Amino acid sequence: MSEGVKVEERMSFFRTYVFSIDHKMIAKQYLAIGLFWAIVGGLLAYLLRWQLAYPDTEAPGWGFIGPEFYNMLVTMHGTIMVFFVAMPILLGAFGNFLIPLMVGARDMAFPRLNMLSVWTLALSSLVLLISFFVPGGAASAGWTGYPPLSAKPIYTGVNWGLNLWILALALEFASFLMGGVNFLTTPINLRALGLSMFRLPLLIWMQMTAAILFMLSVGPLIAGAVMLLLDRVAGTSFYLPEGGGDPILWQHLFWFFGHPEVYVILMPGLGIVLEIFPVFSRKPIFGYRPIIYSTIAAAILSFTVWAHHQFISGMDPRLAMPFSITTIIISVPFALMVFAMIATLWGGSISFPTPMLFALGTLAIFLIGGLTGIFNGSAPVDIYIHDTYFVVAHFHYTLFSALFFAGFAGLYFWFPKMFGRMMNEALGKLHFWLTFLLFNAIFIPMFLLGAGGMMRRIANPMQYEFLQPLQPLNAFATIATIFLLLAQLPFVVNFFWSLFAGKVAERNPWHANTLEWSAPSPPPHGNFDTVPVVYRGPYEYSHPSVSEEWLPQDRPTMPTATA
Amino acid sequence: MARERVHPNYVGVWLWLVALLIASVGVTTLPVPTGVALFLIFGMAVVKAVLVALNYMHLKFEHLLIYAMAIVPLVIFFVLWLVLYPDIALH
Amino acid sequence: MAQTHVVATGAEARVASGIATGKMGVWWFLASEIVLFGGLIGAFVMSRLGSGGWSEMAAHLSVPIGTINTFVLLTSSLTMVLAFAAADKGDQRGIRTWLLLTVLLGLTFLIIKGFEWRSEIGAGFTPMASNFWSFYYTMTGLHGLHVLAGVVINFLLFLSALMGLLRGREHRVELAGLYWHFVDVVWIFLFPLLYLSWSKGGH
Amino acid sequence: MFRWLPEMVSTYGGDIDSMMYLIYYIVGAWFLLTYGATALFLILYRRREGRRATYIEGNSLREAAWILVPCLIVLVLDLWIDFRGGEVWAKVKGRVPQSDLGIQVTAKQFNWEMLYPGPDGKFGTGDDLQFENELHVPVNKVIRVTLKSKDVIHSFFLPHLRLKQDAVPGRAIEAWFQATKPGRYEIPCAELCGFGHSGMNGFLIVHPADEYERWVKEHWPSS
Repeated sequence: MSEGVKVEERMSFFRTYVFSIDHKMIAKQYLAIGLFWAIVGGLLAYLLRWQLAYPDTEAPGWGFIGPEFYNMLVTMHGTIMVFFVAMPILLGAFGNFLIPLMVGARDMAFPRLNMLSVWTLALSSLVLLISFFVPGGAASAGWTGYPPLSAKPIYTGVNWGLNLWILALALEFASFLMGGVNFLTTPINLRALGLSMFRLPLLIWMQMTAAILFMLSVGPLIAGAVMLLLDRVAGTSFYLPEGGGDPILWQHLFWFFGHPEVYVILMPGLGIVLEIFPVFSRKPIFGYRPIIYSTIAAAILSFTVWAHHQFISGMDPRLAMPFSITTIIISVPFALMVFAMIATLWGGSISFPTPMLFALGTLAIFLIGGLTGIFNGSAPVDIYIHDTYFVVAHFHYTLFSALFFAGFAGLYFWFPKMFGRMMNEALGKLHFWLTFLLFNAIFIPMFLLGAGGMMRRIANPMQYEFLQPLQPLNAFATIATIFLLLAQLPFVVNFFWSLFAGKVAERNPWHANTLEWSAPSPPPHGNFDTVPVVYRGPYEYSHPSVSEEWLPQDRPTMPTATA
Repeated sequence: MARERVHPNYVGVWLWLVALLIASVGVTTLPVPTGVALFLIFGMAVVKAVLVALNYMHLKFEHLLIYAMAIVPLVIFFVLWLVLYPDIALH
Repeated sequence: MAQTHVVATGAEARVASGIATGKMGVWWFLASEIVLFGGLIGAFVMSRLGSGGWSEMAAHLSVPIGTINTFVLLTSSLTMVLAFAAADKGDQRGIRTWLLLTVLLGLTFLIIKGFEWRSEIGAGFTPMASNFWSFYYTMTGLHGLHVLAGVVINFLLFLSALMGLLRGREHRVELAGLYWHFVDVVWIFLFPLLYLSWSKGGH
Repeated sequence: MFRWLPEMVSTYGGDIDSMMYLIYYIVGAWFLLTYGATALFLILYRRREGRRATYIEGNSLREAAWILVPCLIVLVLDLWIDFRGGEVWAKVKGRVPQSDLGIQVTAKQFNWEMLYPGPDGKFGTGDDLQFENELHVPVNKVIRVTLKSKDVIHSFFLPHLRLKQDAVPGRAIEAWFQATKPGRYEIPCAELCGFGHSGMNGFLIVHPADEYERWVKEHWPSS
């Protein structure tokens, strides 16, 4: 086993911070891109909520919104949150930072490819940013970009904005394809000695599953996006019926990717929770192997559920029930993960620092998201609630939990490892409780609005008699949105204050077992003093044979190592 | 890296590929029903692809994981075909 | 502002699965490419089954030119794999010769394809002429871009072999080869799909 | 939650609503169980001095049964929902029953065009009559709607009748309903269709039998 020659080398500013090939710096670059877009996405959410609560009035700090601009707001809010916040933060930042550290590697398998992938995302972000400022404004055909609406400029009045939207997405896909190659090859090949696949932390399993799902589902959409772009700029008719095309084709290509994409975001989020629960329960995760098997089962099933987005799209109605069955059955593997999380708490010794609160918040929110998914998955119920706020509330409960609750949990948890300092607990707890309560204050009303029949993507609910009595719910959700955005201020303050003035972190401040905690905080380029050797699984907490409550994977003390 | 590697007869494989190419073009001139012709043409395409994959991409000598990486994607896009068929081809 | 780093040169030292790291990376990439072309071909096949008149349009494609081009690409796969065999033996001269031949054959394919496109567009069969032609240009175009990328990669490898930079890194020829053969396999299916399945009527 | 549903006025709406309630009670029970267990464990097993967590891995079948058995129950309930759902789906979206009146609804940016075949019951004849955004139907009759679109995808939504169906350009999609109560109900578009999507709204006017006769007489005096 070659450990590699360590060379002390002075790196220029550019090689250190800009064109770095160090996976940790690349992770921070992803984090920066993701947080930047999170702010933009949040501001868009504020504007679109304002329009819904107080239609056609001046939004404070902005001005008049109106239906055309509103369509752009919802389109870009969705695009940004899914592709430019969730993926960069959950995969780009956490995946990049943690995969090499958790598998005991000095870097990713292909560091230069890794650098190329983050810079491709930066280019993609630039293209998306430019699309806001071209004549006609940014894309406004929904984040799903259904043709014919998206296929001809005259239907939306948006010309270059939508072309650039397609280009930005294509670059984003290219970026994460490159990332995916690293995410898969690194854990498979660069694992430390003794770290078998069934000793890998669950987060690594989740990141690998996410990468596989992404890489094996995005291809048809890339081809489909090329066809959409040709329809727009070259005058072809892939999706235009007047030229012999079929709009439904796009929906299949989109959702064939789009649904696995949901799990691409969800899996790393759940993985973070599965890492944090054992640490603060001081107990092994309950059912390590069953969780892995159900992750694999969910991944396989996720390729067979996509048409549940199309129950009423004019798709052959005989396809509905098979997809309804697979969709509802995919609840079983996720139910297992949730039960395993709850069972981990049983008999534990649970403490509640900020990361654990956010992890518990993820569980609580995701549970509601999962349970309400059963309504959407049932084809007859979907007839009524499809394209209503019920769906909006449902997917915010799943994706917001994975992205923000799990994302914050991960950030508070690994901040000491990333930046070498602890975050402030009081501000963190304030941040959690405000976020948790306000999130529910926004989205519980949306379930009710959805039950009341309020359609998605309408700019003015007051135009409909049957929705007018529901308007107070819209106003309530909007006010809660404003407060939720303000509730992120404690986090921003905490983040920057801790970055420079937080308590200096030791190597293993949470007394956790996985390999990243045996590296210095923050780890230097090359990560470990010596490449670790692994003796056991990742969750050996409160093991009866040792007096401490934790037992790191790389500590050789125990005479009989448990597998 | 293992130096001892088996190299199949690459030129022989190429001869097979060219022969199959000529044969598949030849099928179009045969007086057989469309279904049979299509079956033969695409059957020969599959054989050609398998020959290239097994010999030139030396899948023959690869780890099981590499096989999986080649075959699982085929299964996945086939699922897509299966659903596109009633919805796009038959609508 | 500069920082001191501990630089790891042994990052690729461990190969836990027994599969060379570079090869595994290329295969993961190819796995995603398989789904890409599989999806595109699926869209084409299903659209073709769902609409009429495509056979008459496909009949305008030149089977002899298509056959020659297929032959060129199959042969380039042979030269590529011979470059790999040379690389395996550390035969630098062999690597250079076979890589150059592969590059030239790849270019030949692209040039023939270019002339084919030009004559088709000249005859009024533009990408907008009908959905068959839209698919035809998209599929051959996307494949052509892959060929172009392969030609560039192989040419860069050839240059580095010429400068003696490939010594000790011969496995890169194998990696480029995997990609090149994959592009060949895609064409093996595109050729009958576009050129051959019209002649017997069909749809 | 479902007391927020709009008033239900169709024959199959009750089936859809009862599916919602079935799922509501099932997931409601799971919600209480999981939240209850989590809250209980958080209180019972909070960190206290001198107490150490129990070392349980949950990998053996005996231990894992604590999560596997609930999963089995989830599966059984899932299949129950699926089979009940299959029947309701077939009723609403399966074969259209023998209809009393066929109407062609063509969506365009941003209106619904309702085309009546007239007394001869055939489209494309001289007595066809088109109404903008107004769909007049008799109560308690099976109405067959053929959905088309002139430009982009729209979605024909009858919230009070629990019907939704996309109108896709290039396709003619069949849908049906049978209203059970006279009245005036809205027909919003439920699929983003451009800047006028919000406010694209039509009306379904369900007439009692005699009133519908009068409406027909008024528009087709010759019949």
